[in-house]
Amino acid sequence: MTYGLLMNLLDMVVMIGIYSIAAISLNLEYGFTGLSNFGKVAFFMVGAYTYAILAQAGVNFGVCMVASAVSAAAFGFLVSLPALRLREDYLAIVTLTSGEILRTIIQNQGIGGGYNGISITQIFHFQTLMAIRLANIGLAFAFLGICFIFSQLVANSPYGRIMRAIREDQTAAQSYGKNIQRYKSQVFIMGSAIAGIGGALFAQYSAHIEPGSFLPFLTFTIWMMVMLGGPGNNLGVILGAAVVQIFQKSAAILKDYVHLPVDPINVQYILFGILIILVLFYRPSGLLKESPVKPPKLKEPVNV
Amino acid sequence: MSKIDPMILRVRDVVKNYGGLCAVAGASLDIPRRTTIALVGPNGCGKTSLLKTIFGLQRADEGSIYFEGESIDELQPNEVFDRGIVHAFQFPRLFNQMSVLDNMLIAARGNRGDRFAGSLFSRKKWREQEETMLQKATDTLKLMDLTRLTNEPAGSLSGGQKKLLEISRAIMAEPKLLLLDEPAAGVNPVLAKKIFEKIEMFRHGGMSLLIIEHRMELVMEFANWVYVMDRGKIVLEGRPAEVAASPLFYEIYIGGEPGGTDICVS
Amino acid sequence: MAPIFASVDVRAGYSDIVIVDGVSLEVEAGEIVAIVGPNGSGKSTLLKSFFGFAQFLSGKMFYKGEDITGRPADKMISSGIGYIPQTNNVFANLTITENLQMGAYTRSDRSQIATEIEGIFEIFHELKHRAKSFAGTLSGGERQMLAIARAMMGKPSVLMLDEPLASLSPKSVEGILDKLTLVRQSGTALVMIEQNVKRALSFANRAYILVEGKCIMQGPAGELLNDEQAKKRYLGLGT
Amino acid sequence: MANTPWAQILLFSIQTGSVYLLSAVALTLTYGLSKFPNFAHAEFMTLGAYTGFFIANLLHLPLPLTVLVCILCAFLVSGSLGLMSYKIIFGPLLRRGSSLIHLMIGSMALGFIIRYVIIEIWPGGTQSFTLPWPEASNIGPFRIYIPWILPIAAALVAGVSMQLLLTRTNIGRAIRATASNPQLAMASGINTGRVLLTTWFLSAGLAGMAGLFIGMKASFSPTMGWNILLSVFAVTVLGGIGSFYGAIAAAFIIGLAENVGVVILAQFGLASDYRTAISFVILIVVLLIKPEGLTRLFKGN
Repeated sequence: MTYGLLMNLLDMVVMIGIYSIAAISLNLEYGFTGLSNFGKVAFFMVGAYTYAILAQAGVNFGVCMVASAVSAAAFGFLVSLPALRLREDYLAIVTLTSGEILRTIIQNQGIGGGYNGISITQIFHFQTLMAIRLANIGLAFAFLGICFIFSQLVANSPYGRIMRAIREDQTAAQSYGKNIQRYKSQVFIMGSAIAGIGGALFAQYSAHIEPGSFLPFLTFTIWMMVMLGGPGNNLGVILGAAVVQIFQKSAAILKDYVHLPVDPINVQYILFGILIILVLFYRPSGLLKESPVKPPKLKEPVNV
Repeated sequence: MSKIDPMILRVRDVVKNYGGLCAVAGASLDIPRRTTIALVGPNGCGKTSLLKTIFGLQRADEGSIYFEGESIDELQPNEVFDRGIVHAFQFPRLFNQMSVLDNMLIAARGNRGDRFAGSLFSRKKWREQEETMLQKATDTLKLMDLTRLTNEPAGSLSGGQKKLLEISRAIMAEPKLLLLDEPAAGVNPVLAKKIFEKIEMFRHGGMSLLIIEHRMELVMEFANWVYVMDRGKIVLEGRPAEVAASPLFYEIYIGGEPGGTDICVS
Repeated sequence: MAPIFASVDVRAGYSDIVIVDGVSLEVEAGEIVAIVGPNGSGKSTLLKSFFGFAQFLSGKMFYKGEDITGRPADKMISSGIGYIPQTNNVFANLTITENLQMGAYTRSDRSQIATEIEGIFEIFHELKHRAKSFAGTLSGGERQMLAIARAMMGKPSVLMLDEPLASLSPKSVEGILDKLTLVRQSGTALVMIEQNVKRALSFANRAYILVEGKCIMQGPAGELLNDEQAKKRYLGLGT
Repeated sequence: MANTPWAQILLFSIQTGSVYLLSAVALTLTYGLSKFPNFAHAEFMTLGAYTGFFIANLLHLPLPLTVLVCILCAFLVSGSLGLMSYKIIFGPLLRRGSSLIHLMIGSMALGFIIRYVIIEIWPGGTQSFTLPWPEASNIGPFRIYIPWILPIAAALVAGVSMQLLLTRTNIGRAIRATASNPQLAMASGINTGRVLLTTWFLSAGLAGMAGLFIGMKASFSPTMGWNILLSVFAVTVLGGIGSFYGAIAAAFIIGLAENVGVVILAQFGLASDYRTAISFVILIVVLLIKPEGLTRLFKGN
């Protein structure tokens, strides 16, 4: 039993890494730029399926990863064409719908095995499950590191300042010469690419994916990570991802090991809902507050 | 037009309707370079609407607008900004969760780091640029007595300070033509006067200004020319002293029934 | 005689911008009070703050001797204080008859309403033949007319109007003033914001002049009308 | 489905349209007044189906009576939940000035809470009513089956009642007045807080009814409401948010488009799962070309 628990724990750490990547991608869009992408799962799914299909065809891992990011970015670009001209509530509806339609297409057109899904050979072939999980942790966190640094660099630059300005007041940003349509589109593409990387890692680690793995609840989970951790703070959303994952895995473990009168998975979903509403009421800025863009220091001190 | 237009801005017969109601009913005006033009008139006469139309925040239904001899009717606000016009809002529209300094730096032109590729790959370059911009921002903030608030979030400022920051930010953008919508509204008279003195300084530096203002003592002191608007039309123009002495001006502001029709219904 | 409505030392504004800085106002039953002042003097904000549409920062309000400070808008209306905003003062998506019915929303004597609408149409005969059209199709002058008619359906003892004459043609102005005279004759006191001093002072009994959020002068309308000092200070030309 | 006669497709279109009408009129009511799309609307529908299911199993009454009691209970239970959700969650959030995105996230969260409570109470996926409906019969070119006709009748009744409510009663006019101009509504003495509570009750109640009819027609599951939510959004947007008549017209347009579209798609060998894709395409086109929807056609609402 302790071995089982340990494996569960390692599994959880891998998933924290993968979800953190997804959370960082949403953070670029929502946390910094204020875009309401309610179809995050679609971009995650594009990455996952691209990876799965290419990996099955025997394509090299690195190429698979790049292709996943690129195809998700392309899908993001496609969706952004009509969607980013719209009001935020329409944007939410359209992105949400895109995810649902994409899933329908994959199911019905037999892409990646249709309803039955597709199996993927993992890249790590170690003797023990423990070694495989540890290797996956390394892989997930390596990519998380890359995405984190990228996101930090973008967010803490003049570009990131403009992203925030668009979030605060689009008209004012436009009045100061910013082509908001172009910025929003770029951010959407960046966010989609990162979500695609997350999806690819998810496919690689899961060894089997099917349309049912990409329900809108996944989008909601990612939103919860961002809202809870602190929109506009990359460390915050990683923290959020960790908290939500720990919560989720605990419920799953509870279900396996303890007999309860209620299904802990259901209770977990219900608690998630309540938690989000509480966050909206009492801590809309999340656990960690946003940090400002740091300009270079003046060489001579300013005399106040 | 090959020669330099002596007028930095020409507005010709601009009409703007909202639904069935007409806000601007064929207004024309000229702004010579390096002047301060005041636009006055009773509430609801269409001044703010005209300013928004010039800046591209809304499309004119009719008429045309030329900036430095070129038509700018079809441009988006960001393109109008690129040409060199800056618009400061009547009710400050600051980036509230961002620091005062960030609000200023947003307005700076030509930052390499504003572009995606530049932000990642020209880090050294934009860091150098930002040093110059930072200097300019701190100087401007100092001029407006906002120095001690440099790192505060803009949302935490008082009403008057927000107004000052709105204007500072506009100045940071180095406009050729600055559109100011009631810069002195909601600030105390001493501060209002100070704002205008600073604006005057920038005019000497080469800027042109179109200012909506109600306080006649400020208009008298600082404007080079006054346009009076009533019910969407320019009804009077002249030097401040001439306008203030004109019976029509008194009629519009204080009493009497200037001719005209009901709000035009289109 | 005690005033029917009074405000004492009201400060009001938006978020942290103080626009009205300590204005006291008294309205006697059945009189016409004008609040005049240049743009940005805080007239409109003052009126809005009474109903909570602008922030009421400090001060007191009394109605028929009772302290009504902080009473929500719908309760203010149902206790007999009518309000007509300057713009957007009709329900564009409701018919004219429905607009009038909304004016009587707070009244308990519902059975009377149908006959009273007839009565209102007698006074505001311009609206009668368009009873079933949507208010959004009316012209500026007609809208103002409907707004007054709607407010009168609530049988207010005091009616507060925010620049009812702004941007209207001379003919419409006359029409509105005629109706307001009738309203006043029915015993309703009027509080009217107006930018046009001469017009306001020749119509009102008493007036308050607001400049930069403060009341700089008050008194019988006729006296203020001929006061040169008032004129100058009004335009910000004097000291 | 490919061999269905056109008369029958028309009937199905009207039936689908009727369900959308109920649900979209309901959604547009809160969308128009509270200015955000309520994602928990899906679960208000689902709850209606389960409430009816629970009542139908409980009662042993003649069929018409059972159906009537089911409708009433679905309306009341979903309606009360809608009322409570506004009172406890959305009202306070709106008063705090929460952003549109926060309100949408909040409504999604509420939806998940309701959905998993339903799953906890009725585990085991798909359910279906076991009511003793009379056999389907042919009348003229139509094949008639009571559960198909019920939503049409209900939509007719609900549509007419809503029309009367909105134009003939004081509260109905107050709802329209508040939607048209909230500040003036307050300045007319309307207690806008109470108006909003009423609309949330009505909206969720109608959604519950719509859900019940979907459930009665065939089997249903906890994700039932979610599955048609996108079509309902499409109807609402096409109708023009907050427009009653617009929503009615749009409901039948989308209903027809989906039913006819599925037949056409089938000829290209595409699955009927794509019916949501049809409304999605309409949604996108409307948003891009005519974001105000059909409102212009129905001025005055």
